[in-house]
Amino acid sequence: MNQANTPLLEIKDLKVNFNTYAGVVQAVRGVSFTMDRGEIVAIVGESGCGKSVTAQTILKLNPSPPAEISGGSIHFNGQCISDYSEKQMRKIAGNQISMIFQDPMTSLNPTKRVGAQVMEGILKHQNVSKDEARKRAVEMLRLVGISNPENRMRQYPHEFSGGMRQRVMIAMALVCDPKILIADEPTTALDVTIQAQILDLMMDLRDKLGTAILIITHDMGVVADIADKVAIMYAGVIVEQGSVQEIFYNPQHPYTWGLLNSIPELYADSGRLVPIVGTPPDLLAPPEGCPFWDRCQYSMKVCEKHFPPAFEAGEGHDVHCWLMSEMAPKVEKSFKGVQKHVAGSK
Amino acid sequence: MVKYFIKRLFMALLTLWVIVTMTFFLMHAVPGNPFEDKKKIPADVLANMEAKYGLDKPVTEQYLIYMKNLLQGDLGISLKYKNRSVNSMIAQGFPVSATLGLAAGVLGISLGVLFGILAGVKRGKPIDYLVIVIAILGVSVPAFVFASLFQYFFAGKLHWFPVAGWGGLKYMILPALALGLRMIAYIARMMRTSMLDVLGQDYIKTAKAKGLSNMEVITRHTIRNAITPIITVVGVQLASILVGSFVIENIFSIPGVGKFLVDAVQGNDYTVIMGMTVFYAAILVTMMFIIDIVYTLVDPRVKLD
Amino acid sequence: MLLEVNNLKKYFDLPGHRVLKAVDDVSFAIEKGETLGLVGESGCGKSTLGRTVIGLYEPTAGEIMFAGQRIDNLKGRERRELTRNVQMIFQDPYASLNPRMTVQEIIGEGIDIHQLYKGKRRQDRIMELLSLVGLNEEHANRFPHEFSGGQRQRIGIARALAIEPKLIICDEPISALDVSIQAQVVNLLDDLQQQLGLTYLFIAHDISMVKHISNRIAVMYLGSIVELATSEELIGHPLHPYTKALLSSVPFADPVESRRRGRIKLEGDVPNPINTPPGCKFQGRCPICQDACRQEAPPMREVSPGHFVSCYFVEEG
Amino acid sequence: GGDGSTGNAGSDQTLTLTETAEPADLNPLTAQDVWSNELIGATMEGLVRTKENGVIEQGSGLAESWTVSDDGLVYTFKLRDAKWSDGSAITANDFVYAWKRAVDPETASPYAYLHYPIVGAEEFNTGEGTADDVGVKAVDEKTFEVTLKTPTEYFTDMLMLSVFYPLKEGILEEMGDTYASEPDKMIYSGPFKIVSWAHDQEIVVEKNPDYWDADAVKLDKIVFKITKETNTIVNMYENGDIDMMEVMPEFLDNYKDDAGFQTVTELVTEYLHFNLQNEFFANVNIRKAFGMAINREEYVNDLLKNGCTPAYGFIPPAMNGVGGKSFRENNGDLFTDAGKDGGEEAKALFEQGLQELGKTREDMTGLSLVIGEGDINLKTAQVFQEAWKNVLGVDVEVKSLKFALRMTEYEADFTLGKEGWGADFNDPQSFLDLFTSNSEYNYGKWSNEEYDALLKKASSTTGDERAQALQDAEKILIQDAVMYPTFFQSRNFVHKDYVKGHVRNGFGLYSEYKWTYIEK
Amino acid sequence: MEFSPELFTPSDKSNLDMNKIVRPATTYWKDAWRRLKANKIAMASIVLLLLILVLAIVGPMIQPYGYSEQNSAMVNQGPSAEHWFGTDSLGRDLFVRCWVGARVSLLVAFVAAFFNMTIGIIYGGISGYLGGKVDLVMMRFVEIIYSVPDLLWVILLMVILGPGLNTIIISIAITGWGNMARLVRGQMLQLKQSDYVMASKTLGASSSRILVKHLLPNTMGPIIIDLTFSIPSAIFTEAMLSYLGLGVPVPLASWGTLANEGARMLMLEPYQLFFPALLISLTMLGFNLVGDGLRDALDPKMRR
Ligand SMILES: Nc1ncnc2c1ncn2[C@@H]1O[C@H](COP(=O)(O)OP(=O)(O)OP(=O)(O)O)[C@@H](O)[C@H]1O
Ligand SMILES: Nc1ncnc2c1ncn2[C@@H]1O[C@H](COP(=O)(O)OP(=O)(O)OP(=O)(O)O)[C@@H](O)[C@H]1O
Ligand SMILES: [Mg+2]
Ligand SMILES: [Mg+2]
Repeated sequence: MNQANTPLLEIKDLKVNFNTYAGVVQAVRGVSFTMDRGEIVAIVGESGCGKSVTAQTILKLNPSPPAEISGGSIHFNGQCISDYSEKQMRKIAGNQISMIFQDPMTSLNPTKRVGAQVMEGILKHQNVSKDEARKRAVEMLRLVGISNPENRMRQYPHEFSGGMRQRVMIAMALVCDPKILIADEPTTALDVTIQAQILDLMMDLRDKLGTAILIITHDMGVVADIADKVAIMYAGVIVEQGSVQEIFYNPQHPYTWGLLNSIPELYADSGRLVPIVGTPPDLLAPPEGCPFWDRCQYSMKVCEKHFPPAFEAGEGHDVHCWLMSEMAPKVEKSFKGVQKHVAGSK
Repeated sequence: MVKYFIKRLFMALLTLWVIVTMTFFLMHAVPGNPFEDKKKIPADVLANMEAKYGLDKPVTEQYLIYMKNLLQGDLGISLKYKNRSVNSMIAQGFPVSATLGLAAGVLGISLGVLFGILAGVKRGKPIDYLVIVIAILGVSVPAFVFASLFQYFFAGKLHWFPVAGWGGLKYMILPALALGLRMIAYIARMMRTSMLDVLGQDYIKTAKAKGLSNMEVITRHTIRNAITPIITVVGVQLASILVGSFVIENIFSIPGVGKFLVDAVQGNDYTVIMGMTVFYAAILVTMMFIIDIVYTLVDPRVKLD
Repeated sequence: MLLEVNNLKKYFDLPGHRVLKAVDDVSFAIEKGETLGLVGESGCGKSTLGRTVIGLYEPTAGEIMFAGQRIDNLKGRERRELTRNVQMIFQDPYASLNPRMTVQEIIGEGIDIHQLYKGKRRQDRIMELLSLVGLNEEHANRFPHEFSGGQRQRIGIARALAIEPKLIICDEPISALDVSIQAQVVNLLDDLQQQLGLTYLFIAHDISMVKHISNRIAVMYLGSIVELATSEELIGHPLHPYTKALLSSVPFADPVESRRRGRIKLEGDVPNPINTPPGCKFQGRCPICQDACRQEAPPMREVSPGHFVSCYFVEEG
Repeated sequence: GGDGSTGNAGSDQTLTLTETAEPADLNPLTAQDVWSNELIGATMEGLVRTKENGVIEQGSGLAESWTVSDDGLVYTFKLRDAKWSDGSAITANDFVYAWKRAVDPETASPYAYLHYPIVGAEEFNTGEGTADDVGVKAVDEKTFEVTLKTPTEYFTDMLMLSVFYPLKEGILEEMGDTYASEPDKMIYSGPFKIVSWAHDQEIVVEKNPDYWDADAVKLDKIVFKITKETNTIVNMYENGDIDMMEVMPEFLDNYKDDAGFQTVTELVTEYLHFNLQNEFFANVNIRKAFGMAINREEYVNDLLKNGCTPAYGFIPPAMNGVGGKSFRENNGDLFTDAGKDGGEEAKALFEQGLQELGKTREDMTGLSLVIGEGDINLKTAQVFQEAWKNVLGVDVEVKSLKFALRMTEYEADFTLGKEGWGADFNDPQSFLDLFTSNSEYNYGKWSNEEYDALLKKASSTTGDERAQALQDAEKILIQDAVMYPTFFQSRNFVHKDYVKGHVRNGFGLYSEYKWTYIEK
Repeated sequence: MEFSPELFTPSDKSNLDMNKIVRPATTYWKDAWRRLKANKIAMASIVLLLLILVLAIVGPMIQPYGYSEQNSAMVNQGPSAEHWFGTDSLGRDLFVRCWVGARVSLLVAFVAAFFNMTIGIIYGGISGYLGGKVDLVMMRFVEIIYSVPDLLWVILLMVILGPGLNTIIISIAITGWGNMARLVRGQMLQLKQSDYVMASKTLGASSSRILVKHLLPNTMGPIIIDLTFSIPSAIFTEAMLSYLGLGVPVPLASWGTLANEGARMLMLEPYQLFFPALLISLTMLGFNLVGDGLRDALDPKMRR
């Protein structure tokens, strides 16, 4: 089954809806991407565009009801796991695929000792004794850089700092040597120095254990730092994806341009910032066409009614934008190019 | 910890003192004397009786005497039940009331929590509605109605349980149920809300992401966190249930302390009124203290002091 | 100087006779029309500093001067008068808007308190403010939760502007926003400064943004300012080891450059502000820490004109 | 406590029943409540005791016989050979001791005043005399002599009351405050002795083998369960947990045809009374109108349905009169009410009264009826309220208050009140004394010299002369409409048909277990 | 491709803003009412409560009997065409008495709840808002009020004010507000730290303004829930007082007194308990559901 050419994780045209009082929220509206062993894939996009829902759907973590997978499939190691029952899914969750969440403050159970929380996954999935599990947990905590892990195991989450808590989360996620780690905004709650430590740690682990990592963020800097592949998401769809170089040096979608443009430069005078005007569409009634059209300065009549197909902009670089069509007029792209960061006089 | 304990104790004693003082003077403001319950007693005879129990002295002096005895742990002798000290009344009645109260409390808490959990987990399913109905029934039907109905059907008609009395488990079930029903209702409702709250927390997702089954998630990660907010409520309710229910004890003729206060208030039995008030306040204060300790046990984030 | 803060301290008393030194001996000044950026990691006392300046917290020690007048001990009417001149924009635009008030009521609150306008004039003023921050009349009757993050922050800004202040303390006004929205807000603040001649104390931990908007930047660590200089100077010639580490950790959106540069790795975690050891507060994580640092905290000194740093071992003189 | 075995009703010679409250005080000298008295009656004995037929005879109690001096002042009791439950003999000294303790101010007995006819008793009790001057003495071990101030016809009747019982000499000193607090802190003289007492729960008595008439006592054991709620008691009776119970009015229909049903007429009259200090109720016609507007037959028989008897006179029918007839028979019905004429007379009297006062019906505001607590009282109040509204067209507010608060209300200014009076002993004077000018129970402050004189006369005379004086006094009371009787109280009981020989009395010892037995 | 070149011309966004639904001018309360109206269960419950209220007003007039009118020939009759709920032991019509009782019980409930609310909110609000020592002392006081048995208060008030409806209401009000005060205080302690309160302070708002405009509206949720509990508890307390003979003066009835009388007759005439108990339960049900609906309605976040 484990043919070398099947991707480790393949998501095809995934659609997820939430049935709420107000109506059906189409949170994910056809997302496709693949991930290989040891690859770091980043999903970027503004808040509410469906990044977390996509990630959580992989492990069936969205509460159902209201969540409902209304289309598409997810293949893990060639197996279609989107049809798995919750029970079957639990065998994979934490074992083959594990996940860490955005907020380390709230993602750890405040009333359980840290050690017990880390050991829980091992005891669940691996047929080992409690002592063995404890040993592994201690090792893992040490690996993620928690000093004196034996004592720390006995403490409660509130006795840890934010950075340490996030490391505990990572330890918890990695303790069963998963094939895939899904990290949903793992550093947003942390400040840059700690963020750097965590990112380093994740790369280290990828190098040592060959874990594939799906990282969700909206910080383009983090993406540039760590990702191999990038997917830009907007209003429930991936509007552009490609290798990190392609995305940063050859972006094709106006939304990607907007994202990159709005970041001020540290080592140069960025002049007046260029924000993306307007607000994203309401996913209760998403537009038929390109969801970005009303905020896009290049939008054409076709964008209003027709969602653009994938246009290839380079190897593995897909763009959903009518500007890529041969019929579209050539436009002056407002992308000023990746900032040249030169660290001062150092 | 020790320091906290001492501070707490001091506060409690201060509170108790104010309560005792207030009650003492309030009580003496109520007209009538404890001896003339059904018949007038000739003035001379009454004077003898008042002299015997020190009621002829000025109220402030009576207060000082009372406080002195109280400090020695002596709650005095009932004015109606001659030869019965309030201490012994409590010593005899409280274990009974407390046993029943505890039974009702255990019933109320365990069923309430259980129903709350079920409703929270099976939100929107039939069992959820069932719990809501129970909760509403429990708070909308007076306890004496339930008590009378239970007695009539389960004891009177079906003979499953004794009608009334005390001694052994079979005597305890009906009154405990009648007493606990309101608590079941109240706790189930609170627990449900709390469950829904906790189930929406991020760490529940974390637990699921680890591959824990639903059952494991609920038992290991949900209940303990959901229970914290209801501890305070439970504590106060438990305190009031422990000191006995006048209505339930009457209906099932249970020899608890529940009726003492009502009887005493109606009969102006000063010492019993005082004794029961002090006792109740002490239980309440103790309960609050216990709650605080339980709190720290359940939620490691909470520290005493 | 519009605002002068001298040796300001704000300690919180915690249970068990512990003291949390959230702001520990901080001094700085801001000129009229200037923007002073304040950066530092989460929990280092930036908000506390801002809140103490505006009078939400009573300072433990030190003095605060506004337009030459001491304001740290104002009470009642005087304090209310001061609020007309000094305003604040909060970090979390959602939490800082009362969920049960319409936008109109929120923006109108300051106008009502200071009885600036009544009736029709009040209404007009609210609409004017809304359009100033790029919202329209239709938004006036909505509730905060019906807005996007950027729009909410605009409401917060309109509220602060309603009473025409001279100084605005921006307490991380963009941290809670999405990148694509952050620029909108920063531009707005920029424009307002041009139009109205406002002065900002701009608190954030996104150094790129702070650098973009500020004239000068102060770097805070565990309650103290460790370095203060003009933006270009600070970014170009960081001196304090913490500032250096901070700058080196800022990720930037260029995969090649970003991965190529060397990062200064700090060991250890941010220490607990409750029991800080004597000496330099950065000692536990500092790569160049020496014995002297553990004895006494290094004083603030001016290493080059306008560039202050508190470290014994900075390379430049 | 009860492990259920005691619920095995009717087996052998065990009787199980309920009492509504814990006995408050088992000291015979100070006991006040009915239930304490009943238990004391079962375990102690005085000079006299009722026989199986409910009458008091010489020789039925600890006194084998007694003689009265010609002037009616000196009573000499000859005691029988009887023993305390500790085996020691009951002697005249025990009586002297107990009676002196009864009037000792230190004892603070609420019934000490019943001893006041005895020489020196009142003086000692009020602190003006000494114990030595009290007119009781032990002539010898078995002869007990009492000297009265004035001849008192009902003196021997009073001896049934526990405040006249003997106590083993010195026992109160010996046991101090703990006397009668637990079963083993008492020494018994009666047919039974208490063997266990679980407070607020259950009291068990067993036959006292040392009782002088132990052969007559058939019951081995009586279990009293303390239960207050009517429904609970009925459930227990129906379940066979208990052998007898009092039947509350609402259950009367269910049991009135049972073989074991029993109605006991008590020496209790319920009556309406007025505040004569009130401007309206100072008028006799107004008072009459209020008293006669009530249809007593309907009130008692159709609405209360409690088995009581409508009252048209103050003294209850159970009270003895002269000539082998009851007092009631001798004095007849003293008034009529709305039951006879639909309230026409009451209406007329009311109009007349108003005219005399120069007032109208509308002026009569703020009327209130002060009444006790409990179901019967509340019902009564509502029936009266409705009657006065329908017949007289006036609204009366009801104040249902406990005793102490009623007394406060009477001392302030009230308009109408309803009280009940139960005699302590079988003599009309115990009723009629209530309304003398200086009586504490004369709440309406009525004062009539003729009435006072008649009662004074009754205190010092005997026989027909006395009877006539009392009958005349009752007539005055009604003519002057000082009070209006409403009903004579009876209580209803039922027992299982295997319970035999149980005697219930209308006063004194209400329930006599000495003769009771089980026959299955 | 089937796309015409015309489609690839710039789109026209000039009327984009016009598509936005313009929300009619509204106030917080108007909006809350609109949301409440949309809640079917809550509306049904309001209708139920209104029905009970209307029947409490007109119910006694539907039947030709007075609530105190006795009929010695018709005592303890079960439900029938003449007497829909049957008659009581004095032959009075229970239908009429139940609705007269409704007046009393609802009055007691409303007035007591009103006092609970006002005293509780003001007291708890002040205590929580001022915090510190004031809070400490004020909360100890609540504890003390709490610990002195309610019954003692009631009896004392009975003595001072005399028995009657007013006394019952006042005593329920006096003994009932502790819970509300504690609840409001807890909320205040939490809310006063919130950013929007800080924001209001920086605008120079006075304490009273902050309390009234910011803190109280945001405490409404828990307040309403507590209120829906305090209404039944007031009705019960009244019933309990009736049980002890301290209830409303006869011949007036309340659901409490009717239920007590009914309970006494439970074994003989169960309908006498059934009807008052049913009415109490329906009312509670109504209040609970309306409370839930109201809480949702008062929360603008539930707005869509
Ligand atoms: N339980 C839910 N019920 C209804 N709608 C939901 C639910 N969870 C998510 N959504 C909706 O789905 C959409 C996508 O949410 P998602 O959490 O994936 O966003 P995100 O991209 O992760 O944003 P962020 O960066 O803020 O985390 C949002 O519009 C959100 O409102
Ligand atoms: N009211 C308070 N009582 C006690 N401690 C407080 C209080 N407010 C803040 N603190 C503490 O003071 C320290 C500084 O907090 P502050 O909010 O000023 O940090 P910050 O720099 O604004 O952080 P962030 O970037 O997360 O907003 C923190 O340790 C915080 O826990
Ligand atoms: Mg997310
Ligand atoms: Mg902050």
